[in-house]
Parts: sequence; structure tokens; C-alpha cells
Amino acid sequence: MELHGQKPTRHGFGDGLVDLGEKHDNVVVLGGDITGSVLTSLFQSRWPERFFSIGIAEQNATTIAAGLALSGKIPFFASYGAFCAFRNADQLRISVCYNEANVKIGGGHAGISVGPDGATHQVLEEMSFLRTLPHMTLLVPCDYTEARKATVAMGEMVGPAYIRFGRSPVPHFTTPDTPFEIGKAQVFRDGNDVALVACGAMVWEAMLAAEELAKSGIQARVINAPSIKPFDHATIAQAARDCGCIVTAEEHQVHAGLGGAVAESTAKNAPVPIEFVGVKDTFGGSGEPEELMEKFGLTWREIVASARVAMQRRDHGSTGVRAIKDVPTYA
Amino acid sequence: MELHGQKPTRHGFGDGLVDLGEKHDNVVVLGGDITGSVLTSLFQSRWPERFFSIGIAEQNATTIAAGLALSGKIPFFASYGAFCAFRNADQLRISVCYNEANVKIGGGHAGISVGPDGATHQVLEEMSFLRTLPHMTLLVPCDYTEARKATVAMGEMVGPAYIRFGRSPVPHFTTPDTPFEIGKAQVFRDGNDVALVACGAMVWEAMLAAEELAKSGIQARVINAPSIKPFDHATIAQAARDCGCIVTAEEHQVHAGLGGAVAESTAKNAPVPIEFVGVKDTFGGSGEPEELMEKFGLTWREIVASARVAMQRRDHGSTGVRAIKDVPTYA
Amino acid sequence: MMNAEAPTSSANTLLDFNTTTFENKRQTPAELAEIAKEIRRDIIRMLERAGSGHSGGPLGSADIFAALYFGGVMRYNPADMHWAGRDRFVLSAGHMVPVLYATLANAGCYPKAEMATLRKYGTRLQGHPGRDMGLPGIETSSGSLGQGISIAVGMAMADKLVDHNDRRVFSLTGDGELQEGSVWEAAMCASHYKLDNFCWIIDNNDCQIDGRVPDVLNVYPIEEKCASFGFDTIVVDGHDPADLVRGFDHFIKNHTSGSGKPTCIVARTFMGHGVSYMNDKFEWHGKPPTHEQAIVALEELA
Amino acid sequence: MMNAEAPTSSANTLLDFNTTTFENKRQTPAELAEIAKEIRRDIIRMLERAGSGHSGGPLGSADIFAALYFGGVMRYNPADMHWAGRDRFVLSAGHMVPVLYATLANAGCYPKAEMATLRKYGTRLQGHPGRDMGLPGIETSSGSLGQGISIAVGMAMADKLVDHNDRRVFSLTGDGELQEGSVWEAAMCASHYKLDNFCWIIDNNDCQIDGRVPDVLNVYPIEEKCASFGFDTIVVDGHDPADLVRGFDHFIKNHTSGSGKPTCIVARTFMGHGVSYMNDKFEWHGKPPTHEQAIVALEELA
Ligand SMILES: Cc1ncc(C[n+]2csc(CCOP(=O)(O)OP(=O)(O)O)c2C)c(N)n1
Ligand SMILES: Cc1ncc(C[n+]2csc(CCOP(=O)(O)OP(=O)(O)O)c2C)c(N)n1
Ligand SMILES: [Mg+2]
Ligand SMILES: [Mg+2]
Repeated sequence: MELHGQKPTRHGFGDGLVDLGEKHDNVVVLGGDITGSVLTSLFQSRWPERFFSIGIAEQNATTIAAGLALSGKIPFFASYGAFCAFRNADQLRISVCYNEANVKIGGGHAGISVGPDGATHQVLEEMSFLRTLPHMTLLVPCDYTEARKATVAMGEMVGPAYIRFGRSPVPHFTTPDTPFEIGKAQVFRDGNDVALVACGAMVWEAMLAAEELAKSGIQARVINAPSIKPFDHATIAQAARDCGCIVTAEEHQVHAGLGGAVAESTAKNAPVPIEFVGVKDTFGGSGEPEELMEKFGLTWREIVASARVAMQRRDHGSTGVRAIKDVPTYA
Repeated sequence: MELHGQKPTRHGFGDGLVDLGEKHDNVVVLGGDITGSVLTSLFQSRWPERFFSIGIAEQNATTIAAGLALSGKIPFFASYGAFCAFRNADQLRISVCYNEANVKIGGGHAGISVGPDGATHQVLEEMSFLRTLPHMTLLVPCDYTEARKATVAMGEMVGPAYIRFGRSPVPHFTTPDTPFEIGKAQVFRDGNDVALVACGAMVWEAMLAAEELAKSGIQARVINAPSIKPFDHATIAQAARDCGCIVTAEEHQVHAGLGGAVAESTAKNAPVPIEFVGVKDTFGGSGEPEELMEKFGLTWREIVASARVAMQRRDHGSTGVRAIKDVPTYA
Repeated sequence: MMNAEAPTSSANTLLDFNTTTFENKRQTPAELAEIAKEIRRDIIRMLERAGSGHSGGPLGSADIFAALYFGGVMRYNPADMHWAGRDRFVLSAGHMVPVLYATLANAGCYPKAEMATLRKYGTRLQGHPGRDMGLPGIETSSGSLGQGISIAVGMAMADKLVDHNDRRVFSLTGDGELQEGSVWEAAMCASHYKLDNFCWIIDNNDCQIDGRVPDVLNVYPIEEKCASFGFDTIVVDGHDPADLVRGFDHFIKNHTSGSGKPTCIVARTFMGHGVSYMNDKFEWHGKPPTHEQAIVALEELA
Repeated sequence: MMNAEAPTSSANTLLDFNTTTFENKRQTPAELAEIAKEIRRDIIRMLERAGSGHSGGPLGSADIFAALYFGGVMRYNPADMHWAGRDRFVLSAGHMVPVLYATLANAGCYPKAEMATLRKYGTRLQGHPGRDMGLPGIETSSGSLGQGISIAVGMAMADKLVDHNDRRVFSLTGDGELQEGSVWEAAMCASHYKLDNFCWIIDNNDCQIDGRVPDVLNVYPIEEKCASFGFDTIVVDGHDPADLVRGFDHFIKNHTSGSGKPTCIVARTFMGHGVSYMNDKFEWHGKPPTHEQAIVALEELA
């Protein structure tokens, strides 16, 4: 896989929405007063008559989306994930998921790489309950092109769906030909020594980690897991059986997100030692995106170190008892 | 352990609140228009001047609690978990947890045993993100007496805390002498063949399951895990090492709750096969509490069957690939 | 999806569901009063069998439902509740659903005997509306207060702003429900988009679970609040069929004339109205009558 | 917790933070205007260095903050911002925090040089208020709109209903923020509990991120809404120090006289006021000036 520069995943969402708008007349978009930030502005300027500004009212926007869906529309509502997963959580549970309404949510500003806006805006906890809601589909694309595909795919499936994307430019490395399917994970690099399972911007870090590990003769399998729900148990089970240990990596709390999904899946199919790379049960804070990724341990370096621990545990067993999280990181 | 009849855990919460009120002048309680149901009415009638009705406004009640906490009070707000974990999720994240405000939430009507009110009121998804929020303490007591102790304990610790309790009468079997400590799990029955880790009303079902298994010579270790966060990794790791396989049981979705916590913890310390007893990624529905527990697979029978599968997997390995959840159960 | 079985009917004929249905046309005020009475009887019958559920709100709002479904107000086809041209009703106060079930049964949308399955395992008549169960006329799930009205606003937007049709959307909230901020988000949005095809009905019974509304958390003055949020707001006697129909006609005129204003009908009602021992008693918000109480109620409603 | 390092100061003295502070007493309108100017300069200086952040709201509300902290309105001790007798200010519009940081610095609550650390890793001056970082005068974290006002109401309840003291609580929301339903929950509650010790300030600049407020989602008429939610509501010119002080005096009278009514001050402002090229431009909601733009701004504000 090759790098084609850097591009934020939110642009993939914005462009994917335009792709959808071209194909489907009944796609409508709701604005939450940050349409420029989450790129729904692109749809708005193409089809102003299919765009409705709801203001700063995430509860209402979500539930209005349910009403539009029950009227045969395919409504997208996008905001920052901090507000369109949490402020409207009850609405997502009841009016969207219990209703099986065909509502699509775009949750931006995910992860610590939001940068200087600080902790309130850096959502790190929403994957936990989004994947726990019945009927919900949860997608976390790894780069611009995958975000664009995922947006189109969620618009074309029937049922509630949520896509998680980021603010800052991140490596762009998949192509229109890279396979993407809801419910599937893809092996981006083969290897049998350790499996690195990642989503979002951490996939590229996992690729870098694999390269680094290869220097010491360790062949890491890199798995891109954009579909958190439904989850690809077969690919994970295969990796667990072939490699015997796993590192998960995500821009989310270490609890209950991708790492949690992998831990549950392996416990059910092929239990192996797992090391969890993610934010360690602490809130974020202001700083530059790259600086924060570094300070919060969200880089290939952390993945490499975790891979070594995972292999060590596979080969020699665990000693002592460790919590999933370590000490908080900010300041 | 002996059965002393049946009693709802919500009564433990209501009585614990009165215990706290007697000891601490600065405990105040906020009502959300269901004070009788969640038993904050007991506190209200004892100390009307320390009780404030906020009406049907869970967002406001939660944030007002944060304001009261920042003024040195120890505010409790209780409602149905569907509304005081979800409707106010953003407030819990930012005004309570990020603020490290000393706010206490009582989430009632947890689980399918709510009965005839149906799916909207049967909250089954909130443990996932409550345990993912930094600074949050999450307690799920197993019976009346433990609920009462847990309520007092959460009032006397400093920081955000949430207690989850149920509507219907459930077996009452712990005593004032049964150990309870935030952050600790307790072995309620010893055994080395399989570990049954449960919380809430499922603990008694696990005790019944252990008895049933004993009839076939299987010695199950029953672990009561009321402290979902902080989590007792040591007790779980010990059980995993001693027994080699685990069944988790909770009145919550099989994803990201207690089962998720155990899967993560064992993946980090001692990976073993786990079977997950819980609601299988489906919404609830109307019916009588016991009937629903039966239909949704939340009884000792399911735990027994799962224990046999877990032991089988430990001894003979897994075959095929299975999702955590099976098919939906309601109707 | 499987229907719950209807339990065998009670020995007492007062408690039995009958088979009469009423026509979807403009009935006279006297007829509406009779229909409301039958709806009330069915609410009592349902709740007595269920052994749990909400009496007060449903009984108190029976006249509103009679006017809406049998006063020539809502356009619907009981034989095809998915008819694309229908007006839609969204129950925001999900706990009041027994009155909606009784109304739909009396309109012939589904077999009246099925009312006996209320709140039983597998029923289409869930404790709070469950759209997944597929009961004709249940447009959406609800039960978390303050959400249904937003769904209704979304439907009204679909009709007026996307599909440009002449359908109307009605939604009923309680008065305690006005304490939910999301209600005011919905209201602000409805007036912003000039949804004159949207009619918000407030069941103003002055009661909620913990007591009188001004004691639990004061929502008054309701009319000023709704007016300041951009609604053409009128107050009606929620137990006077003629006044209710007048209110709905006012809304219809707002719509057909293209007023650009959503309508709010504040219906003054009494919780538990029609059953003397429940009348205006907040204690009856959420419990069913016992067998004996049900007989008394049905005798009063005879 | 570790403070971020203050970068070495810029070559251009206009961009340097000075060390002047102002006294917490009733300053004259002319003095307040001068203080507001210094606050505005500091906002520009902070944002220019941070390279991100919100210019429009902070600049537009600088006069409100000058009046509040230097108009003899709020009782506080800059040397001890935890003083138990202090009045409290809660910034509900968390994104406007640069104006609060500048105000607190000019009051001498913390070293002015620390303003240079805005939005840098480890700073006490987080992009949105972070109480965990411990900057004196930051009563609470905020940044999710519509929450701070509820926290403030909770504080006012603690003061009036639990501790029975004479402290006052102020909270500022934006006007776009009025679209959040939780704001109306807070408002309803404040009037229910007759919190005459609570003062709600609305920064009515008619702008939000996506455009003019009535275009994004109309919140007008604001005064009628607040009045119908039980507030004694007055409108002031948010750029006239004397009028602002008059507004706050009105609130203080409401409190001292035991009026039983919370006060709402609707301050009409212009986003970006004080910097000609930003004035009344919603495009300046969320971006910082470039170096060149900052120089121009500081020259205008000299
Ligand atoms: C979000 C939410 N919070 C709380 C409840 C619990 N609840 C059900 S009905 C009710 C009272 C509603 O009062 P009102 O709207 O006046 O209806 P009435 O009591 O008159 O039937 C409450 C608090 C709920 N269903 N949803
Ligand atoms: C709950 C929530 N939703 C969205 C945002 C993103 N946001 C930050 S400021 C803002 C606009 C606020 O408008 P207004 O209150 O008028 O403030 P002004 O633009 O005048 O500074 C928005 C939408 C947020 N911070 N919180
Ligand atoms: Mg009522
Ligand atoms: Mg504004």
C-alpha cells in the first residue's frame, strides 16, 4: 500500500454524500450549525432544497431524521461526535434504533487528533454504546477513500448507521480498488507472527509498525476493521489462530471499542493475548494533533512495543495482573 | 448463601439513600418525576428541604447536580436508566465526568425484568459507555442488601458514580456481613472447573447454575462483580487461571458490558474461552418479568448450558466461527 | 413476529370487548361523546386485564382522540393504515398508548378482541408503542418523552418541504412532557419552517406522576410559551367535542389557507375523566383499576 | 498537572501581553471602555499566537465581561478565586473562553504572560474551559452548548435553597445556544425555584457558525421567550458600559429586594466588535486573525 499524501476522513464523508446525492433523490441532509466543519456544506451547495438547517439542537435533528426516514427519505445528520452520539443518545436508542428508522449519522471530530479545541470536543467514548445498540451499523473508515466508500455504502443499506471520522489530515493510502464491504475486515498486510487490528487513522500507524517489526524479522498481519458493527468475526478468529496474539489500535478509549469487540470475539472463538492501544481511560486536552497522538500513545511506536509484549505473553505466559489502562497521559 | 425471600434492588437504593441522609447533611436528592418508582421518595419524605423536584428534564437534573456538587453538596439524581444514562449522556460525559463533579446517579428499571412497560423502558445498553467514561464509577449490585451498601459507598467516595438497579423483586441473599468494596469482586462459591462471573440479578442465577452443575460433579466458581468500574482484574485473572474458562452473565446486551470487561481483562492477563449470557443484540418487549427472563435466556439454565460449552471449548478447542450474539429473541 | 394469544374473556360481560366500530366521518358532538365513552370503556377493559399500565392520561384524553379520528379531522383508511395519502398521528406521550389502541380498534384498524393482549408477551399492543410489532396506525415507537413531537415535525417537513403534498401531521404531548427541553427544540423548528401542516395537541390535565404540574416543575403559562415559540395557540375544553372540533378546524384552516404558522391546541382536560374516583387525581397516572374498580368504572361509563 | 511554557514574546510590541491589571471596584463607564479595549487586545494577542480559536464571540462580548468583573457587579477576590463568599460566573458558551481568560488575567487572577499558552499542550488555558487544569476563576468545564447554564442554576440552588447565603450566580450563553432545548429546561427550573440570585446573560450578536441566527434556526423573539419562561427580562446595549451596568444593577435589585424572579439580560452586541473587518461577520465565529490581521486589529484597538 502506497501513501498518496494526507487528507482528512471528513472530506471523504462530504464527497461521499455528494456521490449519494447524485444517485438518490431521496437523500436529504440536516445541518447542526457546523456544516462547514463536517463538510455537509458540499451537499448543501449542490442541493440547497434537500438541505435543512436545524440549528444547535442535536436531539431534535436526530429525531427529525427519524421522522424523515419514516416518510421514505434517507436523512443524514452530521455534527461532532461529542454531540451527535452523546447529546442525542436517547434519541438514537429509541427513535432511531428501536424504530429501525433509516437514519444516517456522521460523527466528526472523533479522537484526540481534533487538537487544540481540547477534551470536550475530542470524542473517545462513543463506539462503546453505538456498537451495543441493536440494529445499529457502526463504521470507522481508515482514510479519505474508505470514508467516501463507507458513506455511500451506509446510504445504500437500509437501517440505522453511524460513521465516525476525524478532523485532521491523515495518511491517504487506499484506492477505489481496495475492497470495502460493511461487515468485513481486510488484511492489508500478511504475516503470522502477530496480528495488528486497527481502525480509523490507526490503520496507517499499524502499517508503519508492521514495517518496523519486519526489520527485526517479525511478520505482522495488519487488519483494517472499518466495520465495528457488524463485526467480522471470521477474519479476527483466523488471525488469532494464525498469529496467536493480537494488538488492537484505535483513537478511542481502550475500553469497549474496537479492542473490546476483538476481545469479545476472540474469547468466543480463539482466546489469545491481546494488547490494547488507545486512550487509557483519561480525557484529552489541547495541543497539536500530532503532539497529542504522540503524548497519548497513539503511534506506530506504541503498536510496536505492544506487539512485542503480546508475543512475549503468547510465548511465555503472563505474569502478574494488569489493568487494561495505564496511568493517564495528559499534562 | 441463603435466600431471604425476594426484594427489588431499588429498595436497597432508596434505603441506602436514607442511611446516607442520616450520616451526611450535604446529601441532596433531585427528583425526575418518578420518585416513587426509584424510591427517592423515602429520602424526600424524611428531608423535604433537601429534596428538589426538577420535573421531566434529565439533562437539566444531571447538570444541576454538577452545579450542586461544585458547591460542596453530594447530589443524587435517580430516574429510569433509559433516561438518566441516555437522555443525559452528553451531560454525564462533560459536566459530570470531565468536570470530576461529585455527582451520583441512580439508574433504575435496568434490564429486561422491567416487564410489561416494554422495550423503551428496559435499558440494556448503558453499562457499555458508563464504564468507558473516564472518572466514572459503575456499580451493579446483586440484591437488596448489596444495593443498600453500594449506595452508601458511592455517596461516601468522591467523584462521579452510577448505580444500576432493577424494578422487580429478585432473590435477597447477601447479608450485612457479606463483604462489599468498590473495585472488588467476591467469590460467592468456590470451584475450579468453570468460573461464572455475574452482576445484578444474574448472580443468584449463577448460584443456582453452580448448584445444578454440581449435580454432574462440576465445581463452578461463582464470582459476584458489582464493581464494573473500577474492575477487579486480580479476581478475574485468578479465576481464569484456576478454571480455564468463564461464563459471564448480566441483564445487559452481550456486547461491551460485564462480558466485555471480562473479555478485555482476560485478554490482557489470562486468555480463556468465555461464553456470554445476556441479551443478544435485540430490544426487549412487554411481558411478565420472569417470562421475559426465560424468553431472553437470562436464567440459570442458560448459564449451565453455557458453562458446558465453555468447558468443552477449553478442553477440545473451538470449531467454526461464532458471533457473540445469536438470533434475536422477542416474539 | 407472533401475536400474543387473547386470554379467554371474563365472566362479566361489562369487561368484554364488543365488536362495534365507528365510521371515519364527521360525527356529531353527541356521537363523539358516545364514541369517547366506548374508548374509555375499552381503556378500562384493557388495563384491568393487563394488570399494569396507565389509566389517567388515556381516560382524560379520550375526547381528544374521538374528535381527531371520528370528527372528520384526520384523513385515514382503517382498512389500509399505510395509505400514502393519510394524515399521521404521532403519540409523543407514549405511556398514553391505551387510548390510541382503543381508538384504532374502534376505528376498525385491527380486531377489537386483540385489545385483550395489551402488555402481554409477544403482543402488538406493547406497553409503550413499538413500531416493530406492526399494529396498523402505530406510526412510530415512543415512550421516552419529548421525542415523538420531533418525529412528527420531521414527518411534517417531509410532507411540506420535500414531497410538497397536502398531508397533515398531528402529535400529542402531555403537559408534564413540556418540561423536556427537546419539546422546545421541536417547537422552534416547526415555526422556523412554517409548518402549517403540523398540529401540536397538549393534553393539559395539570397532572403528572409526582403530583400537580406546577408543584413538580411549573410549566405555566403554556399559551405564552407556545406563542413565543411561533405557534398559533388556542385553548379548548378537552372534554367538549364541539370545542375540540372547532380547535381542529382552526388548524385545518391554518393549513389550507397557507398561514405559515403551526398550530398548538391546548386542551384543558382532567386526568382520569369519566371515572369519578379517578377524576383529576394524579395518583391514577400510572396504575390500572382492580377488577372491582373496573366494574365500578364501567358502570359509570355505561 | 504541568503548565505549558510561555513562548518567547514576539518582536512586535503590539503583540506582547503587558502587565497592567485593573481593580475590582465600580469603574466608570469610560474606564470600563478602556478595560474592554485591553481585553480585546489580549484576545487578539492570544488568538494570534494560538493559531486557532474563536475571535468573534469573545471580542463582541468584551464589554459585558468588563462590566461584570470591573463594574462593581461580581464580588470576587483575584488573589483567592476560591473565596467561599464569591459570586460565580459560569461560561455556558465555552467556545468564548478567550474573553474570560483575558478578563481574569486583567483582574490579576493569574499571570498575564500565561495567556501566551492558550490552546498549547499542557496549558491551563484549554481550547474550551477545563476545570481539571485549575486556572483560577474557571468554575467549571464547558464546551458542549447548553450545559453551563444548568450548572449555574444548580449553583444558584445550592446558594439560595440549601446554604441560604447571599451569593449570586451569573451565566452567559450565546444566542445560537438558545436552540439547545436544555437551555429552556434550565430556564424553567430557575423560575420554578424563584432564583432571584441568578442572572442569565444572552450575548445576542445574531450570529452563529453557519450564518445569521434567524437563517440557521430562528430564535426570535428572545425577550418573549425568556419572559414566558419566568424571567424578568431586560434588553441592553451590549457595547454601552453604562447600559450594561444598569442591567446588572437591575438584577442586583431583583436579588436584594427578594423579587423571587431570575433576571435575564439580553445584550445586543455585534460579533467581532472593535475590529472593523470582523464587525458583525459570522465568518469570524471560529477563526483567529493571521499575524498581519492581528497587527491591523491591534492598531484599531490602540
Ligand atoms: C424521557 C422520559 N423521562 C421520564 C419518563 C417517565 N414518565 C412516563 S410518563 C411521565 C409523566 C408525564 O407527565 P404528563 O406528560 O403530564 O402525562 P400524564 O401524567 O398527564 O399522563 C413520566 C415522568 C419517560 N417516559 N420519558
Ligand atoms: C452541543 C453543542 N453543539 C455544537 C457545538 C459546536 N458549536 C460551538 S460554538 C457554536 C455556535 C454557537 O453560536 P452562538 O451561541 O450564537 O455563539 P457565537 O457564534 O455568537 O459565538 C456551535 C454550533 C457545541 N460546542 N456544542
Ligand atoms: Mg399531564
Ligand atoms: Mg451568537
